[in-house]
Amino acid sequence: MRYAFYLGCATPVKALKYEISTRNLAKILGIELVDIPEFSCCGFPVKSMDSFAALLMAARNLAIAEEKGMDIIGVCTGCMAILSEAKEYLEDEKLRDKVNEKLKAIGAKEYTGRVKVKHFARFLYEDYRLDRIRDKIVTPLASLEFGIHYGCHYMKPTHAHGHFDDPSNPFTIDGLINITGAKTINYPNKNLCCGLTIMGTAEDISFRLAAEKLEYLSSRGVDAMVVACPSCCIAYENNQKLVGKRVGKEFNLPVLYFTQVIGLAMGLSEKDLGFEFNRIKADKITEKFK
Amino acid sequence: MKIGIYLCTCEGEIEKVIDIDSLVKEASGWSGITDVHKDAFLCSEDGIRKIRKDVESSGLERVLIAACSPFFKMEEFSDLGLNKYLVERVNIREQCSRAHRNDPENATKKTKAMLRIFLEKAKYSQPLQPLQLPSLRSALVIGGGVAGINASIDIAETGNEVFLIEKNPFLGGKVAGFHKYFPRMCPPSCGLELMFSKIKSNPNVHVLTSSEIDTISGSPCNFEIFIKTSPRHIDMDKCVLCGKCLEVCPHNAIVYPEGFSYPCIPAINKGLCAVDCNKCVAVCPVDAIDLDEEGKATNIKVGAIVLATGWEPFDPTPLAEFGYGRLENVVTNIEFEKISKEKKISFEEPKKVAFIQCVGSRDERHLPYCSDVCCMVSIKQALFLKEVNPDNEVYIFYNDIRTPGEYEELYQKARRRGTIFIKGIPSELKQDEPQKINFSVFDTVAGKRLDITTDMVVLATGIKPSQGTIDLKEKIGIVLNKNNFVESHIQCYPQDTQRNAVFSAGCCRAPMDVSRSIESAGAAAIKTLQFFNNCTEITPDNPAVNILKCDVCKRCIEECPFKAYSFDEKGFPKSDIMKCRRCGVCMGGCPLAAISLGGLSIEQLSVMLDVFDRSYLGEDEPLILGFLCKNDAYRAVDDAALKGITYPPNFFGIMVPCAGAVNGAIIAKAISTGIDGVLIAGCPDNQCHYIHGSTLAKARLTDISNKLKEMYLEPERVRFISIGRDDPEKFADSIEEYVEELKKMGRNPLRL
Amino acid sequence: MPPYVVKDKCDGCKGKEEPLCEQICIGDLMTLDMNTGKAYCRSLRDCWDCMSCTKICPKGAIEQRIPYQLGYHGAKLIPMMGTDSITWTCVDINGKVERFTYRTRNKK
Amino acid sequence: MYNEFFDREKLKYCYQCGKCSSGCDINRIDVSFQPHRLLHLISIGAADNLMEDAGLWKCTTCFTCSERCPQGIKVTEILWIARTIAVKAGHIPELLITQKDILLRTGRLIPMDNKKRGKAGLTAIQEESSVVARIFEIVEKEK
Repeated sequence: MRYAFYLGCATPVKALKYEISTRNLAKILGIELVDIPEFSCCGFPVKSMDSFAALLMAARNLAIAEEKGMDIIGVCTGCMAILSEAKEYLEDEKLRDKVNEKLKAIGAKEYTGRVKVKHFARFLYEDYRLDRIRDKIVTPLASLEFGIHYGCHYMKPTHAHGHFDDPSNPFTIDGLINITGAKTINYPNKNLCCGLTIMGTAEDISFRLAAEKLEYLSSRGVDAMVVACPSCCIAYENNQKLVGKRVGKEFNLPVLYFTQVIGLAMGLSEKDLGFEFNRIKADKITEKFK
Repeated sequence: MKIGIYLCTCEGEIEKVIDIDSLVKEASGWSGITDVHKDAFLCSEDGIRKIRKDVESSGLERVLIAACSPFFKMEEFSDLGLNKYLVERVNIREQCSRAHRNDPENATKKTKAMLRIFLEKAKYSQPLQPLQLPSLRSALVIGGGVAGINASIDIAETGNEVFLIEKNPFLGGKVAGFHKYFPRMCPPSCGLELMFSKIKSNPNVHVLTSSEIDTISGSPCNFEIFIKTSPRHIDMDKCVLCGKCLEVCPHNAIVYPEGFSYPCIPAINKGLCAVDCNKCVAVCPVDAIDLDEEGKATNIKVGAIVLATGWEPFDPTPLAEFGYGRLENVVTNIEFEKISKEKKISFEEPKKVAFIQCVGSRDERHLPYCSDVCCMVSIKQALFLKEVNPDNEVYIFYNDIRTPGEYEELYQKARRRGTIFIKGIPSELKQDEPQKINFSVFDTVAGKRLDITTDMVVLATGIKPSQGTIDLKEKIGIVLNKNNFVESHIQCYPQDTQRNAVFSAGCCRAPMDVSRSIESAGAAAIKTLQFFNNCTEITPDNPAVNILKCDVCKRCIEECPFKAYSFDEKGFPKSDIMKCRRCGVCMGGCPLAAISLGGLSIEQLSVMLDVFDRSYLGEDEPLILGFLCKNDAYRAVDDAALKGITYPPNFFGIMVPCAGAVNGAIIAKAISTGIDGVLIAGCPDNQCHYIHGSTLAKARLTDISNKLKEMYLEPERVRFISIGRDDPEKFADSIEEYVEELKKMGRNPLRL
Repeated sequence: MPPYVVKDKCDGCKGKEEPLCEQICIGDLMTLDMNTGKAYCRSLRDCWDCMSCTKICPKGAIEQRIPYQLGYHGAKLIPMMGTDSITWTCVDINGKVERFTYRTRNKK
Repeated sequence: MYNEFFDREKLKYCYQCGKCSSGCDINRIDVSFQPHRLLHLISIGAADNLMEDAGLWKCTTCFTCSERCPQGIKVTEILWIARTIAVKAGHIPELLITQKDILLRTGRLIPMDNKKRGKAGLTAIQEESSVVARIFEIVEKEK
């Protein structure tokens, strides 16, 4: 099981706990994540400036993975959506020829359409399969209750992602967390966007979006929010104080990555899961399972 | 062979342009010509009498009428005392005198060339006798819903036998479960009861419930049908409807009839039974239950088939945002009918109910069409709620409210009773507290967002074609459209399917409400009766396969748009005279040119080319041979003449039933014997009367064009154009253009 | 030089059993590839260049070059079948084109 | 260049049911942002002002509208294209200018911090600085 590990831009700088926990979780699950230094930005930020440039950037990353003969596993939902969308666009042969011509000009290899792109959570759910994860659980997290935030780009646009999850009623990450013994709640604004993408252009709306979910989950008294994307984590954890200030409330809701939760159930240490980097300390959780 | 040529001057009109006298002189010298006659008014009584007299006295074997287009005066020239297939019409008015009114000299030359080739064609025509093939005066009606029942009654009450088959144990279909019909809001029991009593009392109707079609063989007029009937397990004659079996059955296996059902006898669904339960057998006071009863096979013969296979409600589960099946109190409109009929929920306590329209309908991913009835259904249900208690709050969220014709009245009524109509479709339904549904919707008229909490949401789901229709597709060979409704020529022959003697009634053709279903059932019944009457005499001009040439490649079987071909007893393909619609697509496709239509054989086309004077306009003038499809192009050419549009005399048109009827060997012969350009003119895209005739013609021409390229000839020497029958300008323009192009290309090097 | 089937043009004679080229071939060399639904020559060296398959193919999908004894490489012979006529186009090695039309003994 | 993505034909399918705006969380917070209106204005060719409209930059690209559109219109994609047109016309938000700058310099949206990574025990990652610059160069040349 060797996969090209697509980190993206945010994870290696802003979400070290995500990277650390993913690498260590993969290690005990026996999944080899290979670092590819040639990978660049997926193209998401460029999409608002020039669609074709964005497509070229995505295609270049796909071509690199294809050349190495590995499918892509990523941890950022935004990157995965952009790469999957690009894959869908490039099913059109005419467009693919045109893109390949340009790729050649920048010295990249040709993209033929073979490489598969999957988010780590989707990979665990679809390919690794729940029963194999269950076998590796050593400390069931029975007493915990989480609210899961999927992140819009995790399963949308569904046509690009091959309809693997239901955007109105998502279930895959719930499945992964339930396997650890922890409970997950179904809550009304489960599908709400974190709003991070417009933080720079419409900050007020962005913060209000984040506040809604934080308010609800705080009032429900869940142990933590579970996320699967560095951007969502920035919106809910890094900005938690700011958001609180904006709506006149003080939040103290830990935000964990799904990899941290699964790793905890598999007996990985706090350090191996990067809990030290959690800004809202999750001591209540970690102490229980020391 | 004695041949007479009759040239009409059309009261001098034709003669104004064409030198008829010189033609009479010239033609008299041709071999085999008995008489050449000029008449001022050939279609008058005198004219016809003259021809009939000549046929009788001189024993003419072929007659050429050189006059107007064959689409005029068809009646007058159909009975000249000679088999009508031996009379050849030469269209010298539309195609010569009118089309080239400014060029009398060339018009006369073209007329002469035309007479010459049609004379040759006439020499090779065969007399054909109409066949007597009376239809069985019995029909099979598939589907016992409201359409099927009405079609059956209509056919039976005109004295014909009807077999009505239904796959469920009872007749009545979907509407039997409804609360009320619109627009008059009467309960379905009322109408159905009357229909059932008509069926019961009419000995012409044979009802087969719990039955399905096994196989269909034979052809129109004489179909043979095998029907499988599943056992009912209850003896219809003995049962007294005491209901005891229903009480004791632990497995819900008794399908019990409603008060007005027909037949009003329960059925047992043995699939749900437990082995050795036998409780119902024990309790039955009249000993009517036989759990070992076996299914039956019935074999019937009918002349025609009426499809009334109906519809199925769309299942909204895939539209997960509406939470159907996940949220409480989100129901479909069909379920709401049941709720209101059985009073499962009382609406006497005021409630807030929201209807969401177009759930699944007008949706690319589900039902791309408008389901026709849902607006009316929601309005009907809204009126019901307002009637039970005017304080019920009713919202209808819509895209467009469609209440055509007089249904508008109900829409107005619903508005006046206080139903709130909001243009805007909610995107997601949520359940914040039990039994309540809340959602937010953008009112596009108000430009405002509304947050709404209701007690119930009714999803107005649409109509989708039934599985039964799809299952029958292969068995009958009917064509379904892209949405799986029965395909028909929707404007002119809505009730006809694309197979002869198979008609459609009700929702299997398109979504429709009860009243339109009954209308369409009546229309299908009339079509069936027409068929019974018309098929006593059948025109014999269906294509015949020359078995000396046929190699059994089966291309005709594959390409026939009406699946009319099967193998005869010797193993050669043979067209079914009843299924065939005489398009000639088989004739055009046969690689060995072994198939000929009754009135236009390959041999005739071939000899016509032999005698065709390639330089009738002079050595350097290009020559275009056109094959014109009967339904569109030929009419357009006639129309050009009528409107005074002229085109170069270099064009020469022959009528074919369909563009797809022109064989490649004929085109090859035309090109290789020196004709400069061959033009096939067919219907505009997707309007071919024979489904894919013009598509095939285009594909075949591409093959020939490729071959010409290989031969270092100009591939543009063959060409396909689409001409609508109302577009003579386009025709004239393309001919002019083509003549110019051919002049540039130069003479066909194969012209001698 | 054996026949060459142009895959884009061949439609396997739609019947999916025995295409016309298979029926006409005196050497029983042409047959249908059941996987692709296209005709092919199963033994190239046994072909006598009689061109029956080229003539009968309704799609004009079979090409044939003249064997070197007659016209050298690059020379081509293309038949076009009318109802009762055949037109041969000869292209010699220098690209010179000649065409001949003959009556055949086919009934019209 | 955007023509390849801009499904103009598809845009005409919109029958203004408003489902996109109903489900839009941005619309819930700021009612001036109305996807259905945006589609209508683009399709009737009256979107000139829209390109200057800051509303364009309020969308989080959450794809909810695209998912639920009964006509299968990729609403988010169209909005993205509208943004590129606005950018071409010179209506560029501050943020984008900064982002482009960083991208051209480092090939990434967020500059690498290998010191921090080292402290956390993670291996260093080199910035692929020239790639994005070259891609932009090629795309510019095409115009």
